[in-house]
Amino acid sequence: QDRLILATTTSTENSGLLDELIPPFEEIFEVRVDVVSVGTGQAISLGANGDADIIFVHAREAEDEFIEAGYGVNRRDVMYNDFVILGPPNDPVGISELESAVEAFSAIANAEAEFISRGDDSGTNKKELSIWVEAGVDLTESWYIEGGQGMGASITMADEREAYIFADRGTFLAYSGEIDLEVLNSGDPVLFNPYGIIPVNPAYHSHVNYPMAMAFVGFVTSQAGQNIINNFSSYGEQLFYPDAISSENLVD
Amino acid sequence: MNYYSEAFREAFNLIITLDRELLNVVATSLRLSTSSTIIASTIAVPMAVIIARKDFSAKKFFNVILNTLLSLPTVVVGIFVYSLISRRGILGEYQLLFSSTGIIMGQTILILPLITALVRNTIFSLDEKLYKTAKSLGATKKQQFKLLIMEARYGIIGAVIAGFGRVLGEIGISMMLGGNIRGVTRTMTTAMALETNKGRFSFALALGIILLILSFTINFLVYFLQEGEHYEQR
Amino acid sequence: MNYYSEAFREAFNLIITLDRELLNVVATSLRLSTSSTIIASTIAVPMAVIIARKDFSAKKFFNVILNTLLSLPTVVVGIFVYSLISRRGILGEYQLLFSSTGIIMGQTILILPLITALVRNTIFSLDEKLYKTAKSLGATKKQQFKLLIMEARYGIIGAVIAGFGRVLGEIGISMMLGGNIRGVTRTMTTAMALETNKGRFSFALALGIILLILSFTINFLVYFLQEGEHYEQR
Amino acid sequence: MNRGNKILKVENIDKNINNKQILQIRKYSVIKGKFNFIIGANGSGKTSLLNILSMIDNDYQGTIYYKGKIISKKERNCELRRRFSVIWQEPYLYRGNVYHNIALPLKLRGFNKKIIHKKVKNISQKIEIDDLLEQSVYTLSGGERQKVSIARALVTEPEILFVDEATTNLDEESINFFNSHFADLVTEEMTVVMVSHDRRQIKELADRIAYLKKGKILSSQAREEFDFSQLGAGICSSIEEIV
Amino acid sequence: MNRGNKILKVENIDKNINNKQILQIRKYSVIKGKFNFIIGANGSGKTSLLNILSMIDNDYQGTIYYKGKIISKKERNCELRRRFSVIWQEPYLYRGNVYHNIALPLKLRGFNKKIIHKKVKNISQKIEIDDLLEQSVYTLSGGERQKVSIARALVTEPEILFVDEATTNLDEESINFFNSHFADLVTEEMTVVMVSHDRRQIKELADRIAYLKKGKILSSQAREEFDFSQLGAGICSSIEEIV
Ligand SMILES: Nc1ncnc2c1ncn2[C@@H]1O[C@H](COP(=O)(O)OP(=O)(O)OP(=O)(O)O)[C@@H](O)[C@H]1O
Ligand SMILES: Nc1ncnc2c1ncn2[C@@H]1O[C@H](COP(=O)(O)OP(=O)(O)OP(=O)(O)O)[C@@H](O)[C@H]1O
Ligand SMILES: [Mg+2]
Ligand SMILES: [Mg+2]
Repeated sequence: QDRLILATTTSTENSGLLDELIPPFEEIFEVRVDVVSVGTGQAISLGANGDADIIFVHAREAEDEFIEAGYGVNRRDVMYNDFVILGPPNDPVGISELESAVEAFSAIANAEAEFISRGDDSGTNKKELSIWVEAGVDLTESWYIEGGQGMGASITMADEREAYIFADRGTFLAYSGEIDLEVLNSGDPVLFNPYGIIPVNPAYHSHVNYPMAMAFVGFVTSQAGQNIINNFSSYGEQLFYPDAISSENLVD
Repeated sequence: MNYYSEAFREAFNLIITLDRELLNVVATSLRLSTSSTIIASTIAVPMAVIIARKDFSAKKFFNVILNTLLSLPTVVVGIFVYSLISRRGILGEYQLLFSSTGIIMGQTILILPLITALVRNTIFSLDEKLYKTAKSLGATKKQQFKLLIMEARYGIIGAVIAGFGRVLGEIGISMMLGGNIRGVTRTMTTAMALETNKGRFSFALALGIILLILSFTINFLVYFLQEGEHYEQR
Repeated sequence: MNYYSEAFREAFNLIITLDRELLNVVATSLRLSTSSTIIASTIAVPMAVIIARKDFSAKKFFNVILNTLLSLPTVVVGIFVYSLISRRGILGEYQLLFSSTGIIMGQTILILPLITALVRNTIFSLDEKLYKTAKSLGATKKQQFKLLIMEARYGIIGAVIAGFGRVLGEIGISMMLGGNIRGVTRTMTTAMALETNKGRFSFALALGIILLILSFTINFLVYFLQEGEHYEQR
Repeated sequence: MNRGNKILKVENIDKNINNKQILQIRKYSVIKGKFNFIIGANGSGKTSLLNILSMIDNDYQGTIYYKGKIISKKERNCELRRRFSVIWQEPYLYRGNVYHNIALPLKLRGFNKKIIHKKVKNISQKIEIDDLLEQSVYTLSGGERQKVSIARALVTEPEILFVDEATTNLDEESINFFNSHFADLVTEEMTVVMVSHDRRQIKELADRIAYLKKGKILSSQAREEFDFSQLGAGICSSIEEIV
Repeated sequence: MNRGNKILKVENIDKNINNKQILQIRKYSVIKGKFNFIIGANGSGKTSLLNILSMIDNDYQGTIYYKGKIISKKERNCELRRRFSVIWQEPYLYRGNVYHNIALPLKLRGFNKKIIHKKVKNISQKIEIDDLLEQSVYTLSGGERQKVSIARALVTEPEILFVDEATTNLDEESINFFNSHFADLVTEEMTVVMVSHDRRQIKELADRIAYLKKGKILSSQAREEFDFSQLGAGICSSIEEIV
């Protein structure tokens, strides 16, 4: 049987979306998709080393570097969701009143309220850092805690310490049953979180299963694939928004 | 926070419904741990005998190295084996990454020092007269080795159990080299790590409970096999 | 793929520049591993003596449990201690989560069975005549214990080294209970895991190399202390 | 013999292991300042009896008296045992050198280093093992091991010395030396309880002889009353069971 | 004595451990079908010599002949050793019961179960330990252990039997038994090399006596020529060094 190795980030796998998306593909193409979910950087390295046939991540800059270095070809946008700023329900800093993410971050810094960062160079972490840069905040103070763990563990840590945290909505929803933290700030366009899919370049790694990788790209960006994404919900909320085809082409 | 009652209920449920995925994961765990323990023991026991009995100049150094390797982190073993079996590694063409073989390689390397060191300690503590006696009874080289193993058997079994326990409970290597692929390389521990990541602590604990029950059963069987020969008398 | 030359260069760089963050991480690792090894050994050695020497009805059962606990996965220990020291746990008010104390608790639990089982095996293999002789030499209960420990010392040192190696190379517990917080609870192994996640394998390997150098140095010192008493003669 | 002479006495001893009867003794006394020999065939229970008398083994039915006083299980502690020394049939030597082994019982009794040094030197010169003091015990010959264990037992100058075939492995000269040395020691009020198969030793040293058979004491007599011819004829000839 | 009689011969043996001279022997021969005794003080090197003669210890300078042929280091293998048996001064018994221990050398030689059973039964009845066959070796008395090790050595019917103080720990009856038993065996062409301190044993059994002192052979004579009085006077009296 044909085998396709998909390297992706933990948050993608943990959301449960892949459990919906992959089985129909496997059936149509008679292929087994092996999902390896690791840190963003590790997923990209696996692709670069030719250990995966295709990568599915959300770290736009790193993705571009990956393609520029010749490791990947034919990147397609698949979907997006959004990042959110979580905090304790009583919101001591009052960021829920603020419009933009940058304002919220500045307020947290001014109040020196505890903030947990993943500090792991993941897509989420990179996005968070870019917002801090925009807010012009010095991150060497003790209220800024660099945890160096995955999203889930970081959310748990923030919950334990009643701190603020920058997270992706999918993981937050997965954890919402266990924690007190709430979404306090969201909706700013800067919090847009696009996911891309990139087959590994067969010119660079001749052994990769490029045909099946392209088939998978085709599938997830097809009407059928995009519909699955559109209809996927977790904890009663839609998690991802397909953006490979225009919304009028989606069927309900 | 009552993980425990929930965890035990969940574990109980999984067991009585003979959850297919659970069975699969358990089978994978057992298969991998057993294979790597057997391979590692096969290499470690003769190696331990040589280290304990032969006089060679680098012996002291070798012993210190051996003790050092007891602190080998799973990540290091993981990266090491990864660099060998990755597509760009020297064994790349054999496609061992994200397969059972890859995990077994890593786990074998992980416990090789542990089993060797423990067996070495056991052999060190045996009575010196044993060797003269074996020779005088007319044992061939091979039989001398066998007699030595028989005399050290409780220590060796203990070492093997420690090694087995180590790989059964190990996560880093299975994760990195196996990729935690559902239905293929997902083990009890990587499944646990995944559930923990998802924030499903009680489900992860349930898996942990099942793992310990499994391990208990195996140890109980081993113990019974020993019992036949009056374990306590010594 | 040449991680190795890169890793060695990186390790070398880190060491000669005495990278401040590295020093911090190394210090944390050593402090934690040493503390948990000392605490675990202090509990494990007397426990092992009791298990090996006393006759109690649940002894067989206890021995099987002990062997079972050798396969305790770090995640299970992590979740267990987490549930105790989390804000909502019974020890929640002491704020032990994401602190050194939390990690030490977890690591102690992890190696308690290992050290106990190994010391028990050593004591099992000692000559029965030892006990009669100690009594007849006029030793008090405490002195009998001390004499026993002295006779078993190489086995005990071996067990403690194995335990130390286990916690020094352990990741799961440090990660889960310490949170891998930079400058606070980041250890060599959690730093390694982080670098691996980032895909920076050679940097992770560099840390691994430093960890092994460190462990080698410690074992070398221990070996030298033993040497004074003719380790090889037995 | 009068009551005060019995430094140790056991009554109604019953010892069984796994339903096998090891000892069954109605009465046996150790006389102060004398050589109390215990003889009997292999496996007759001599070592087991010594274990009980020296208060090492407390896992039996029966009563033990020391200087006329019943000693309860609790009282059989190290304070009492420090008045005794035992030379075991197969000596266990502690990891380390000969000096360490001979000094050990003194260290346990808390003597200071100087005194220990003097006493160890003294006894090891007497027993002619002073040139072995630094040697590791694992390299000793059979007789040397035995001598070390003898020195270790004598160095504390015990009130009662228990000896289980101490001259095993010794050469003739050493045996002669010990036989006379023991006699010397006894004049200094030492009581000796000795298991032996060596007829010459029995004849030369024994004040009293107890004859053990299959866990029972068949006779316990002064040497003058003991019929040595029964030993020559094979140790288990026709003596009436006296207990 | 003619050349053919020397079943084993060593020449120019030099054995040192850590610069300490253990043995220095110019010449020593074992005569076929005889009782070759080796005597000497404790630590004189008797056990060390036995280790060399029985080809267990090959770590020395010098030459060893078996039936007139030089045996190189490589040839001192198990095939040759299977013609020998050794009864060690301190017997090592293997974990398990008595039967297992006596059967072990036969198992190693690949005998089938039935024959092993018969031979073990036979020898253990002779040595009167047949009621101990199922007992774990850790529960045996000192003499019982020794008897098991004797049975284990005799069960293979060796060509040469090496004995290092075998009657240590044995009671008088057992010693008598063995002394006569050994004599029986020798008539069946068995050669015995025996270390002993027991003068009666020497007098009763010895055909030849070699006298070892501080690693050197002082004399090696037929019993008739041996002056027993020197032993009584303390073993190290004035004999000229003959080598
Ligand atoms: N490794 C060693 N280092 C130093 N001395 C040693 C070593 N091994 C043996 N010896 C010494 O060699 C000598 C000879 O030992 P051996 O066992 O042959 O004596 P033996 O004649 O059998 O004495 P015994 O009658 O007491 O059994 C002894 O003095 C012993 O201490
Ligand atoms: N745990 C046990 N199970 C069965 N039998 C035992 C056990 N322990 C001791 N015995 C038996 O008890 C008997 C007495 O042993 P003991 O050591 O007292 O004999 P002994 O008179 O000292 O003999 P020896 O002269 O051979 O040293 C022996 O027959 C021995 O086999
Ligand atoms: Mg005895
Ligand atoms: Mg000897």
